[in-house]
Amino acid sequence: MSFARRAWAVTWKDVLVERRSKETLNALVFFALLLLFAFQFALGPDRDRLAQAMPGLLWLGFILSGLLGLGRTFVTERENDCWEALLLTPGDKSAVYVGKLAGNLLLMFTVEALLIALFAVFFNVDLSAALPALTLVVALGTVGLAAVGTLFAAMTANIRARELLFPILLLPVQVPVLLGTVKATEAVLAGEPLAAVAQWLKLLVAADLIYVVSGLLTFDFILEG
Amino acid sequence: MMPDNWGYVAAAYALALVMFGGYWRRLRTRERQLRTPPSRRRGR
Amino acid sequence: MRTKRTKFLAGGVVIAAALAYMIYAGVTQSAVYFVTPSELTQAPVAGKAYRLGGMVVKGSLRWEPRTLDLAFAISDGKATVPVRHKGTPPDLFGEERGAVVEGSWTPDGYFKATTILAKHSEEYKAPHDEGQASPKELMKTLKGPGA
Amino acid sequence: MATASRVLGWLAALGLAGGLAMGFGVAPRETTQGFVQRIMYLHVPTAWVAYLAFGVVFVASIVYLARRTDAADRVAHASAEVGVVFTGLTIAAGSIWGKPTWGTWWTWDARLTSVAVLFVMYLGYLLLRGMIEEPERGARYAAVLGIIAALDVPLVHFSVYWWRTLHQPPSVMKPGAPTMPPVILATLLVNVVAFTLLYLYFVTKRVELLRREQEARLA
Repeated sequence: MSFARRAWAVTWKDVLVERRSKETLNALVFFALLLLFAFQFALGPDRDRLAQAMPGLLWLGFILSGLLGLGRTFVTERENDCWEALLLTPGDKSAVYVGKLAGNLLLMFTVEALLIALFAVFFNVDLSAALPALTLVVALGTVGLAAVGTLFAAMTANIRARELLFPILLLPVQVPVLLGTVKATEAVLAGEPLAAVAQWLKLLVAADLIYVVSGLLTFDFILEG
Repeated sequence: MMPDNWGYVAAAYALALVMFGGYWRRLRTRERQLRTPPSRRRGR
Repeated sequence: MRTKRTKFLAGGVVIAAALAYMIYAGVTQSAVYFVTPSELTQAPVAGKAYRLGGMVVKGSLRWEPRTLDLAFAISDGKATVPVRHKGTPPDLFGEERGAVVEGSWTPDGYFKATTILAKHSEEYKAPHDEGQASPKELMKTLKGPGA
Repeated sequence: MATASRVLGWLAALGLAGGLAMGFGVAPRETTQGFVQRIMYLHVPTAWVAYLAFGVVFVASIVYLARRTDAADRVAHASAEVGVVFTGLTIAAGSIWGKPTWGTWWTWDARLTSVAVLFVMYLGYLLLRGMIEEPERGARYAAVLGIIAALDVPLVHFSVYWWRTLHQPPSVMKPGAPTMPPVILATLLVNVVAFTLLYLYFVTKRVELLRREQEARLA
């Protein structure tokens, strides 16, 4: 089988599992709703303050739901004793990485689109003008987050303190992506053009490239045994 | 002009002494533990 | 084995190129960390949080040790902004030195600082060297991209 | 290895004594900052060693994944541990230097933040090592993390640099002549050499310990 076919098989398997159980997606949507409540209670009804804090809150929501979702990447395989099956995948294991990464991106984009919509409705902000730029910025940030997240999820899958170790390892590494994407989101939501945040976009592109390629190269070593 | 602030300098160098000394002592203790026979190390 | 080798070589080249590009962009980019007095006076927004950087104007510094009221002016050679602060300034803070203040512009026409940070230049001088770093050099430090 | 470590230890002690003597005896009182500038002779060398240590982790991790030699893994492990000690000291000494000169213990300034991120990243590295029981798997995972973390360092550096900065630009590691008188520069260099020797001493000692621990485990 070709590389793309093998990667697609992994993604399709995860999508099927998710479609049948809706376990992760349901939980994440519910979690996103709760986050909205929490932000609303913490910040009160002050519209100006909310608008100022919005980029940060939005990303806080993405990160927290991302940590939950990404951390579960290999849980199905662990729980159903399919880890060995993954190990037995013929040929280059980076196909498994690409497949899992694609599945995670799908999941995160869904949750993010939902969160943005909920934010727009509940906090009564008009995002339509900023939407194309916002999509680009959020997508670039999400790719970086998911690329390292998928790799680290595989790394921590067999460790007892998995839920603890995963964010501890992931968050410091993600500092550049988070800084870049939050700053860019801030500018985009304030109505500035993409050119104003060109340096952050460059950083995000470089970071995404480095993360994805290093994930491809090192995933083999993690799925060795 | 700035006052001497020698207290800050002393604090910084004292901290360095404590940290390096502490790490050195930790290494020494481990070394000694490894030198004792394995039978006695079990109870550690 | 051979394909594996090419994979690592190609991946390594991509990563190295991305890093090199990043470093190139990082060194050439002169980002703005704070607004200068001329930028602030052009369009001050009352209540908005700023970081304001510049030189403390000679003869403008007043400190009342009993009430801890500190007043001075910050300039970048073109415009001057009056600053007020409550608290003890850092030791390195002084007239004709660089400083960055965090705070907000008030409608009453002065900058209300919440934090004062003395910015020192990367010049280190032995006592027998002549004089202080010139104000011009300090301004350069304040603005310089460095890295 | 053990004798090499001992020789390095004595050399480091000698170098540190020389560095202290130069820092407090030979180097003059700096004009703007005064006496407190002498923290620089501690802060700058430890910061250099911190980056050096994590560079060594990076190279040793690659060597381990390519050749699977236990020695490379031990070097990576030891270097990360010693690097964390030096990074912690860099942050603490820098903070103590910052209070009298900038007027604050801590500020989310670029280089302070990036070193702090580095510190947390490698603490996580050591935590991961500690949590995996099988030595071979632990070494493999740690090597992957060491590589990713090291590749991340330039990104962290520039991202926080663009974010905000208060730290003076580097005085030595930049194009053109260093912006300090020769005496201060010489003192700094002596201290850099001394702290590098101290790092090498610690690493060789720790590597030796790790080797013996492994032998004891196998016995």
